[in-house]
Amino acid sequence: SVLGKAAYGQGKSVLRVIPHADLKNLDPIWTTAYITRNHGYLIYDTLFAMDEDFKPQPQMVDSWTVSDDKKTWTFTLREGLKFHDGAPVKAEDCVASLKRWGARDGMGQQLMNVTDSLEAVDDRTFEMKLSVPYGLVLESIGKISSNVPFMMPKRVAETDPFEQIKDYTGSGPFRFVSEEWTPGSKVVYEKFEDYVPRDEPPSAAAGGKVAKVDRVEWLYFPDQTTAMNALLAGEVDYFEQPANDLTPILESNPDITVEVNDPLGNIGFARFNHLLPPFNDPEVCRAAIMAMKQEDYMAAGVGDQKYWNTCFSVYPCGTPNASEVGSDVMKVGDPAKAKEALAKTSYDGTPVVIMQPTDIPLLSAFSLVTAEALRKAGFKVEMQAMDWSTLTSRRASREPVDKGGWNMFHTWWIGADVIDPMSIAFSGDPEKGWFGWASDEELEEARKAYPLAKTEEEKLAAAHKVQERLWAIGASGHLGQFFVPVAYSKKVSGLIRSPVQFFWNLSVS
Amino acid sequence: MLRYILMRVLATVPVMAVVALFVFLMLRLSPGDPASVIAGDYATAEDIARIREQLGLNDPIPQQFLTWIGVLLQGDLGTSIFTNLPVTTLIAQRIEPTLMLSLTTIVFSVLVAVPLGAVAAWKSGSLIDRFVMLFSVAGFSVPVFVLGYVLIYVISMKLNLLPVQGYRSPADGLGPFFAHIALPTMTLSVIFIALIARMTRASVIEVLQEDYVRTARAKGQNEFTILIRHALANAAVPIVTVIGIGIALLIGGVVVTESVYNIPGLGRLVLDAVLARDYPIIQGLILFFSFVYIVINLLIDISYSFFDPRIRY
Amino acid sequence: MDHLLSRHRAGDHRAGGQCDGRRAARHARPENCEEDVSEPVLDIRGLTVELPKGADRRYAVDDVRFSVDAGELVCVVGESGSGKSVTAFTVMGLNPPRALKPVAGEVMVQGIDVLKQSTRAMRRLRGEKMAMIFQEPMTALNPVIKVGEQISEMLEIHTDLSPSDRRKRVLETMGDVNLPEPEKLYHSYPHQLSGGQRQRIMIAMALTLEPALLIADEPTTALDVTTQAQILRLVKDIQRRHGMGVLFITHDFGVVAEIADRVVVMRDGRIVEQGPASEVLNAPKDPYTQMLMAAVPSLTPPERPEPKPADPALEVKGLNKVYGSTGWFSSGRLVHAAQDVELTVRPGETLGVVGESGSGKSTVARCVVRLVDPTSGTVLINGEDVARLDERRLRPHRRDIQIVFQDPYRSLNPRRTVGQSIVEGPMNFGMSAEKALANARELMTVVGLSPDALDRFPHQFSGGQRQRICIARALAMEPKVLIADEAVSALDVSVQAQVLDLLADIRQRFDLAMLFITHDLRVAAQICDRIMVMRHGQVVEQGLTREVYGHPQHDYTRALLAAAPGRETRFAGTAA
Amino acid sequence: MALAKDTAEEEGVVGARREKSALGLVLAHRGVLMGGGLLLAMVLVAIVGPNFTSDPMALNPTQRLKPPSMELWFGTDFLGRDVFARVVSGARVSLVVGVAVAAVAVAIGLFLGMIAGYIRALDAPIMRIMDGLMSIPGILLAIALVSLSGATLMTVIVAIVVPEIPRVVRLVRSVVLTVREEPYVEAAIAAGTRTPLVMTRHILPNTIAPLIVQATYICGSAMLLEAILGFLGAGIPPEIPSWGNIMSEGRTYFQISPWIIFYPGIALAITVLAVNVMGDGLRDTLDPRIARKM
Ligand SMILES: Nc1ncnc2c1ncn2[C@@H]1O[C@H](COP(=O)(O)OP(=O)(O)OP(=O)(O)O)[C@@H](O)[C@H]1O
Ligand SMILES: Nc1ncnc2c1ncn2[C@@H]1O[C@H](COP(=O)(O)OP(=O)(O)OP(=O)(O)O)[C@@H](O)[C@H]1O
Ligand SMILES: [Mg+2]
Ligand SMILES: [Mg+2]
Repeated sequence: SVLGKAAYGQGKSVLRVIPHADLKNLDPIWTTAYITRNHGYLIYDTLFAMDEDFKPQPQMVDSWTVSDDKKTWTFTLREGLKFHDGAPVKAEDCVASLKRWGARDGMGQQLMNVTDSLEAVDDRTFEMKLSVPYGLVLESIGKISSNVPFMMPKRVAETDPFEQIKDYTGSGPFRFVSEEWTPGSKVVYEKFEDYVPRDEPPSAAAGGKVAKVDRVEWLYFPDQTTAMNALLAGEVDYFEQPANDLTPILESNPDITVEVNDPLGNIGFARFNHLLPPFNDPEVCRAAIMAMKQEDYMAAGVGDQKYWNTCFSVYPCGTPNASEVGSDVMKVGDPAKAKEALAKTSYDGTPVVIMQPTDIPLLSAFSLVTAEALRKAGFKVEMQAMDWSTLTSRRASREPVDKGGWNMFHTWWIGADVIDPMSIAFSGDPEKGWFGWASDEELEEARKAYPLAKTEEEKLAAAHKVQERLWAIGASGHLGQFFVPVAYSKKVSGLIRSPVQFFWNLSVS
Repeated sequence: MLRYILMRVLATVPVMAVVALFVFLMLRLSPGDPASVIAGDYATAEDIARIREQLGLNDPIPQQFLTWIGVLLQGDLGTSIFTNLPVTTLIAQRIEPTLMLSLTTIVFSVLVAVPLGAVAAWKSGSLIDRFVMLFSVAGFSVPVFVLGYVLIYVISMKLNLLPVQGYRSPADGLGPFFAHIALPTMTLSVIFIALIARMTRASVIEVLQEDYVRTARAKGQNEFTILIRHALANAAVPIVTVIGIGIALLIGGVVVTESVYNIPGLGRLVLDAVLARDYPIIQGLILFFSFVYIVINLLIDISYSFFDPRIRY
Repeated sequence: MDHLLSRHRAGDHRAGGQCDGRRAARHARPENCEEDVSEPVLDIRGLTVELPKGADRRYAVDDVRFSVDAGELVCVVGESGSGKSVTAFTVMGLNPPRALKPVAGEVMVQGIDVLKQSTRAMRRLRGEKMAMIFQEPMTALNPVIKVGEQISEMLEIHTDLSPSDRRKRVLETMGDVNLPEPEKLYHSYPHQLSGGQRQRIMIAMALTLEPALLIADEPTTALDVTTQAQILRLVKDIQRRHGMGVLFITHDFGVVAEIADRVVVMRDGRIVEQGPASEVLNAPKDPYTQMLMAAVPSLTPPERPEPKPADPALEVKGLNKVYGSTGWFSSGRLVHAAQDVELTVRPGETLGVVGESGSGKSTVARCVVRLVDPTSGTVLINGEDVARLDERRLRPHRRDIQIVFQDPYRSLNPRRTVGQSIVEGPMNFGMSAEKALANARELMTVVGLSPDALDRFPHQFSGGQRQRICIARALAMEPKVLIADEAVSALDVSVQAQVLDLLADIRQRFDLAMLFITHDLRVAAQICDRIMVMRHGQVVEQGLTREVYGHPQHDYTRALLAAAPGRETRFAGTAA
Repeated sequence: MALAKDTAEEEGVVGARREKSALGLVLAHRGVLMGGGLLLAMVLVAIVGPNFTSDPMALNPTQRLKPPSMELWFGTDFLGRDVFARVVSGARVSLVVGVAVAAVAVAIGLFLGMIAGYIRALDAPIMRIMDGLMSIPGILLAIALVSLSGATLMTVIVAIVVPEIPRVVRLVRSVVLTVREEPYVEAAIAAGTRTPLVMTRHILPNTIAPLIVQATYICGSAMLLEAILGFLGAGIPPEIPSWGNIMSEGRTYFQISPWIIFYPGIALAITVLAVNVMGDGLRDTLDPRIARKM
């Protein structure tokens, strides 16, 4: 590492970034962690990528054809693509990478369910044969958020999908410098000189990925205040997710730009456990939702009005699927009304156990607001504090409360993850669904219909049906849409608007 | 002497074994489950079960312990669940900042505290003594992080004197190194200074009542020489001892200080690992710190004979 | 007026004893004698030192006046707390400045009033004009500095000698005090030397600058008799050779008899009597001095009746005790503290155990009482072996054998009334509280204390009284064997005499078998029927007291007896 | 008291005064007086204070991060809660943690220390375990224990107690080892007193003074440790307003709303200071032998 340090410095441009989290895993297929996804975007390229309008655009793929029965898809790679070890990117690499992704990712699994074969035809061409016409092929392959089908060399992609990869040879515009990786503190990327960007201007994940700095350093700061001070003192250039409350200080500094980069924002979720009383009764869930007032959550958790808005759609407001169909229950926001509704239900005073992740201030605040609201609505509430990692292990438990189970927890999804009904967050399958295990066959049918829809109208109808069912069974409380700004030094330019943080096109003067 | 050292080293074996067993049980009997953490947000129950199986978490506890100890004895502290890196590598990466911070803290504390304590003892009851005592009580009373924040606010933010955060290796130049390490050192030193000053004062006061100090006075020796040559030399053993005991305090303080000043050291590693339930790191680090503590105290015990010729092994 | 008178008297004494008592000194340095006649090296005139408020008396030292001439050795005697040390420290200017303030008088050292000197000037005087040696040679030397350097420090402070010259001087002085191989000892640390050698180092240190006045505060109390004898000889010898004035503090009249030219007797901070040694020791004028002299036990054992033949109450056979565990992680150092000890004590008989420090006397006692477990051997009490019994089976035997310890201040639980302490034992064996208390009241009378005192706490009694209470506590168990481990060593002579009488009385009254452990040959001579001499854990000689004292068989016993200070002197009022 | 003194003097008992005034001596000590007074005030605040403040848990998102004012003395936090009310009720937690930890650590430490000091065979095993525990840095141990076993008041207390125990055990053991050599203990043994009685009657009382002193220090450091754990996010459930939690939550807002950290920080420092000052005073008066050592 001494050599590494000596090597840079003179005349090389460095972008020093405070990432939103510590990079712990380097396998973006194995984990869904956003930080690993961002890492993936730095070092891997994708076949397709989503543009600003949430449309998939070719990225590594040069051209593709679809058979008339919409069942056979043929893709041809661009020329000159190289892995970081110098080997050319071949179709077989992409096939292996897609297969590995398909074994882990929710959307990928759905795609693989309808895929009969996926094979390389020659070095630059591969073919995908489906059993049914499927409407989300490109949307899946061009998925913008976790898990993103990143293209790895075949030897790497053949790693068991449930084991982490150990070889970090990538295909993207930056190269991972493993010698300088200090987990918990520092990750270093260097420009990959042989990367061939597309000619189009960048548009979200799509377009030309031009590395404009020689080196990107992620310097993880566990402490927000220290992180902010470091940016103010000019010790770093880019602060990915400053706490909303810190933005006034950052904004007051003329050398620093604060702006919202993610048009979709994040959606706050209050999740019920539908297996256990009292939330095994949808009416009780709906009563609880009525007690939730989005303004309270947003004010408590986010603060400054310019970073949040209420949003009564289950899809992020501002995206094609967003609507308020069936959302009345969410709009109530009044414990008194909730109390009336609760009185009509079977609720017998069973205490509601809320898991409060104390190491995440936003979710901690959400939990407190919920607790207060539910108490006012006549629920008996028991808060159980824990850290997020305990919560993630406990929320997997389907046991009754006294055996380590739970009734509620809070989280948020980034907008891009809940943009359509395919998100696991909307599952109605009590077996394979998301924690909380909402169960509704109608809901599942509507979700299945979505990718099979022939027209945009049908698609939209399916999406709205999903939303209606979600509200009908009181699957989750939606707590509002909020935006986390980025803050960076005026020396930095070339930021790409996108729900995901990218580091190409950024330059430091 | 050699025999003594050998015996002492052997005597640390049961202690280390106690630590190992304790650490192992503590982690295994706790409710957190690393498998579900690893599996991530979207994982299903089967995913988690599979990961548990891979990690060997389904084996009987005694078997897990034996497996672990077996590997441990080969100098392998295990592999971090999340980063997939050997714990020894992680420790190696992180040890320099922690080591440097500890060293600067010890050196700075000793340089400040010993003269302070000695003078306080000499002028026992005087204003300066009162001040030292007050400082040492206060040093035990102010939480490290509050102090850290105040220092950052005043010295870095308002006066713009020193960098806010981070660590620079002395290999990259001593200037930046000292600039970065100054505030953390001051923060961490306060409690250490309090501890050492207090102990120095107490033992020097005690030594000053010894007969041989009276002898020195009877020779007509002046008070200052008595303080340095007779009192401090004899107070060295308890002072060194308290430094050894203080190592535990130091390690604790390092955890907080490193997180306040964003120093990529072992303290932060352990905190992150605990929050992430990275068992191998937690186990490895607690063992490592205990080992360091035991070794330092062993060295200190052995060093007694250097300070006090009566102690011969 | 009073002061003036006493001042005259003091002067008279001095005039009377002039040069007479110091013939030897004159011999050594005849040219100095005449000068010194006019001016004593130390002249204390009406010194009064105030005690802090709340002390049991107002003055630590009250109107003390005496002088020390060159070549003269003056002993200050008196019981504990009489102000001997305070006087000495005042001369050296080493008293704690706030606690002890000289409020009146003058202390002239070679014509300079030390009470009026600045701290700086005092520092110069110390070492150059006067030097001091202390009681505990171990603690008085700095443990982390080589002894040679500690002596050298004296020269470093007061002279400009070069290091090599200093070294030469130090080696000379070390030779002067008969230290063997000065070159080697120079580089030793105090703990590597024996007690006697350490005290020699102290003396060497005091002598380096050849001060006019040497003050010695009980310099031999911590030493064995044999070593004590050597040191006393050395001090006397040096005093003669250098013509120094020596102020020698002690409470041992044997020592006084051995070395003193003149004696000053103090009590409660006042001088009750002073004069030439022979006068004070043989014909004391003051009643207090007379009482003190009478209390000094004689070295000649009195005639004792033959003990009645009876079955032994205590019989010890082949007793061994090895200290130091042989465990895994022990240092491996073993101390053979008792080796093949054999002894028997019959009812009504006192067996004395004498020997110098560390010879294993206490070890034997502790094994017999089973406070420690003997390594091997048998301890028969009433014919039953208790050496190997476990605590439960041992308990019934415990009441038969009781022990009284040396330190009266630590032998009673400070948190319990003496009554509680006394009844504890009997109640352990099932006696009712009322009965035990009634017995205790009776015993208090036996040991000469008021029964009402049972409700008090130990700190409300003097040392002698406490020792009586300890004896009462032991007697409450109605033991067959009583062990007294240095039971009178910590007491002043006068008190010591009373407690010894008590013990003798009790032994007779209860027909006790007594094991009397002491290092004081005088005491042993007076109270023991038979004597056992120990050395290095072994019994070297055993026999009737008269025979052992009169015709010691073993060399060691002979050396021990020869070393007893003042063995030639007969104190006024001593029985024999 | 006056009566006792009179009768004592009537009997002409020497030194009775000294014994009787031990308590007086302690109370007359300036440190004890000042520290104790301050602490008493804190206890009062903790007990009755919450009745007079607003609800420390009441959220008021519209009143977020308001600086101190006439109505809100210590301002509000990021959820609009009244920091003053929270600091006042935080006193309860700190004091409960401090006292509970001191009591439990002393109780367990006393028990183990007596056994280790008196029963030869158990000495080595107990002390090796204590050495092991001692070698694990306390904060690490506590963080690990709390975050691994779930944050509740109970686990926090346990986590802070565990690393304190070895120190108490060592202290008690050393007292036992010295006292058991005292002639009066040996005399009691020689008088056939049973071991449990020897321990409770003759040895135990000697441990009380040093233990009281030690307990105050443990109390102080427990309060600090609780706050540090809270600060590191491994403390008492944040729903309970403890000083550590308040500061931990205020950490992000340190530069825009320093009052969230400032007031609980001051409260904590003052309380711990009071405890420590009192501890020093107690040590000086109760246990002059240790006083000189420390
Ligand atoms: N530093 C001091 N502070 C207060 N009182 C003291 C101090 N030193 C001595 N005293 C008191 O002064 C008196 C005389 O004490 P001193 O030490 O001179 O007795 P001593 O004759 O040397 O007795 P011993 O034979 O026990 O050494 C005693 O009552 C003692 O309690
Ligand atoms: N508990 C112990 N552990 C190890 N060695 C001991 C112990 N007690 C005594 N010794 C050693 O045993 C030897 C005999 O000691 P003991 O106390 O019996 O001597 P003593 O004749 O009573 O001496 P004194 O006259 O000083 O009381 C000494 O060398 C001593 O150091
Ligand atoms: Mg004295
Ligand atoms: Mg003895």
